Amino acid sequence: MLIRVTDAPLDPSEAIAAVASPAAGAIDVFLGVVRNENLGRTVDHLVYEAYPSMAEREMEAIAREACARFGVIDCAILHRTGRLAIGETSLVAAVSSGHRAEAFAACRWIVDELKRRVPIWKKEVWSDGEEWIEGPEALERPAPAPPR
Amino acid sequence: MLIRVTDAPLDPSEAIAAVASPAAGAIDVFLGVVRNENLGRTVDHLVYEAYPSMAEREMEAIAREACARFGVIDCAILHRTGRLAIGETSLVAAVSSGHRAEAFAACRWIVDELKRRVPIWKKEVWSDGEEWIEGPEALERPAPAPPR
Amino acid sequence: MTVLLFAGVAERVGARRLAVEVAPGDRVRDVRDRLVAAHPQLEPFLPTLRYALDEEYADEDTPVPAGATLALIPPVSGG
Amino acid sequence: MTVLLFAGVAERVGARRLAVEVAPGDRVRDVRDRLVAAHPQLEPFLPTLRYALDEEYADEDTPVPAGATLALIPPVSGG
Repeated sequence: MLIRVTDAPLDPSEAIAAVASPAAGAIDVFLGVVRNENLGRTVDHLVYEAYPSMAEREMEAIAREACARFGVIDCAILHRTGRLAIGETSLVAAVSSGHRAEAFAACRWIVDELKRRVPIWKKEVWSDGEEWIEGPEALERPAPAPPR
Repeated sequence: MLIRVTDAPLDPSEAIAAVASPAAGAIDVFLGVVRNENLGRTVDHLVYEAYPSMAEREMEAIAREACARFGVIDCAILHRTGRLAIGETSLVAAVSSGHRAEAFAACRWIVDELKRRVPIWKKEVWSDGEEWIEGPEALERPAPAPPR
Repeated sequence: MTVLLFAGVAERVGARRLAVEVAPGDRVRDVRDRLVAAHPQLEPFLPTLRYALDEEYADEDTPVPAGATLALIPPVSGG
Repeated sequence: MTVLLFAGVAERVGARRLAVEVAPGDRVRDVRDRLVAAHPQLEPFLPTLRYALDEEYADEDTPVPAGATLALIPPVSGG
């Protein structure tokens, strides 16, 4: 069970290797990536801040719960902190399982759960300002309709 | 849209790089992996055979349909052929999208669809025999209960 | 025309490629029936066999164009 | 006790770490109220603030052990 909060770039291959198992028929890997736009605003870069020790503790609890709840083989969760440019990877979650249904379900659940309770915060920086994003739903709301 | 049937080892990083986009906030990557057991039998290795030109054609059609149906940004589908040992990767499917829900849904759909219609066949080889697996469901049925 | 065989079908027939005579107006099923007459080992595969003409799935009813390639597609198991 | 501040809360207060006096029998809310009295900039964060004692989420009612570390956790936005 690979769990890490780090300011170094994340390598999905490391997460895949960490969950590999002779009993695994399926591995699902999710990457959270810095996109150039949110809620209709052009993003210049993001800054992630964590409470690292508690974040790793929560991530480990989530990984253990995912293994038990979905009957999967192994999980890895990596989260990056610091300044991230557009296109860089902020999150890697990987799940190995016998068959694909559990791998997809567990990986999705891990990401949802991480956004709900792992103490990590994102600041969006635009050309003309910045803002700490409060709560996961701020990111998942659809962009507002363009003005008529 | 990276589409490939090949007898060379698959690299998930290549698929991730292929679907990367400044507009992507989420990338989901699925790996099909050779497991050591199927339907209660111990697997020694697998042999994948393809009708390569038609397989790539169907994979490209699936990728295009996934982009349209789920509104995702880009898809990559790689499938390996030839002899594969336990733990090796037979399939990589990667999807990039603005948000995670579509990435997970499209990636899952691509794998289901590939197993339904891409002309690729798997032979299981055990210590004492071998068999061409017919149809995707042969793999997804639960293992039979152990004898009492 | 050229007929391509794969996986268990190819192993059973002992060939990966066959040449079959085609008459004008022939449909997929006519070619298939001629194949089965020449290679009765194909019989057990028929209930689940699909067909592709020039790399696209085709019905038994599809007319066979001159020079086309027919592929016999047993249930696929990639992934 | 030590209180840790993060993200918007830390920026608003201008500190990432505060020292607060704790009396025996204090609960999280007592420490919180003392913090708000000393740093009224915390007020707007209160409706959505969560708390962690020694790296575990805690209620406002949780008693504060001697020597514990309290963290003020604004709504998280990782991923």
